[in-house]
Amino acid sequence: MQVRVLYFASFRDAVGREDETRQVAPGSRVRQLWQALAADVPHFSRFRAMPPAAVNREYASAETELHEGDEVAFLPPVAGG
Amino acid sequence: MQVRVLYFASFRDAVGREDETRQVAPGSRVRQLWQALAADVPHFSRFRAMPPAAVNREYASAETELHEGDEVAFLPPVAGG
Amino acid sequence: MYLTTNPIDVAALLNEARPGDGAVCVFVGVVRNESGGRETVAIDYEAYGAMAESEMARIAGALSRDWPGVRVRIQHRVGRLAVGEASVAVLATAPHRDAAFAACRAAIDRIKKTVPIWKKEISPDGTGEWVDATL
Amino acid sequence: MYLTTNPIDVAALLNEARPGDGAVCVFVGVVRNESGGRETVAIDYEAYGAMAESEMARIAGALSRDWPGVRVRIQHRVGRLAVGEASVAVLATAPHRDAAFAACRAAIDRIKKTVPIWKKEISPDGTGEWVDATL
Repeated sequence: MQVRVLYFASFRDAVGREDETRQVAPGSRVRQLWQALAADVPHFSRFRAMPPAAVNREYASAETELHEGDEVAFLPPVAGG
Repeated sequence: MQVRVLYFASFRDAVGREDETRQVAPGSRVRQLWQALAADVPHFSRFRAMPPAAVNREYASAETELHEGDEVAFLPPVAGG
Repeated sequence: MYLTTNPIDVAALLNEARPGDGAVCVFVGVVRNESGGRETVAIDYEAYGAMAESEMARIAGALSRDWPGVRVRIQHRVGRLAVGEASVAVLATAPHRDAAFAACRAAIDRIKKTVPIWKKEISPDGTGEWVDATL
Repeated sequence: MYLTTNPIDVAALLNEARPGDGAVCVFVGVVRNESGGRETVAIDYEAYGAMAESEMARIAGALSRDWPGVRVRIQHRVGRLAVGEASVAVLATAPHRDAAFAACRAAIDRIKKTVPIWKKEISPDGTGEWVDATL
């Protein structure tokens, strides 16, 4: 199945794109998507822990199960205000 | 010697004037002026304690000595803000 | 000048931030439509003008000394104010928000405690009562 | 709408007080001319728009529930901001000042912690660096 992955700020600069559609196995969890990205992107491979993640615009845990068409984002440390 | 006494808010309403010039004995202190006023003004005579006082626009204690021409005010409980 | 008979222009106060200021905290006191369960249509604010000016200057100065980089501006209105009008505005600017919040809060607390200003609450029937006039 | 690309109009926010509100606390975050000793001429703010909107709505709603009578309004700007421009404004109205200060402070603290907004500090030479980009 497919999910849409968004990249912001320093993550977008590291990946070189704003978003992409990725194929994940049915029943995949957020953690597995991160591991797949970390295998592809040198910048992400250096992270010791998974950054905060959002699924469909809400914070989600590493164990959140993904579904077809989900919008997933891994978030650099926020710095609003 | 003479001092000028100012009345504000509920004190002005009680006394019926905004200010007056009062004769006090040389060396008088704030407390003595208050006692003289309390003897004259029924509203003041009911006070158990002297209200906060100001001499020349600064808070002053009951023991502050008065001088010719001083501007003295006894202050109702402030309620600014 | 800290006292004013004109409406307080909070927007004008907000233009006071300097290039090193990252945080601005503003407190505005507004005339409410009730007080202790009694309906209020207006409040008359009266000040011991010269002393109120010097007390507010003292408060603003002390806070700027207590918190490095903090500046405090105060405006207090006098006269008759309708419900919804601003009676007081305190603006504290600082490099960071901790100091801005702390100085703003301290300023309004001190103003309420020491500045010689009094208020008379006006009821719908036109009568007025001094707040805290009974000792 | 909590996000805006236009300058934040704090004065317009101030008109939101209701007749029962006696206290308004406003926090404004302003772009500073330095950060950690490095000179800054501007900041680029970027948001995960849809999620930032819902997070700010959640923060404002939670505070209104936590403090009876409190209403919280938030505006956060995105895009390139020059030194001295407001990046965020939080307005909390309440019957009394304790709740107004507490809700305003809690709002800005939560905004900084959870709303997906990032900033890139622009140096005088035009280069930029994401804040806290290194994990």
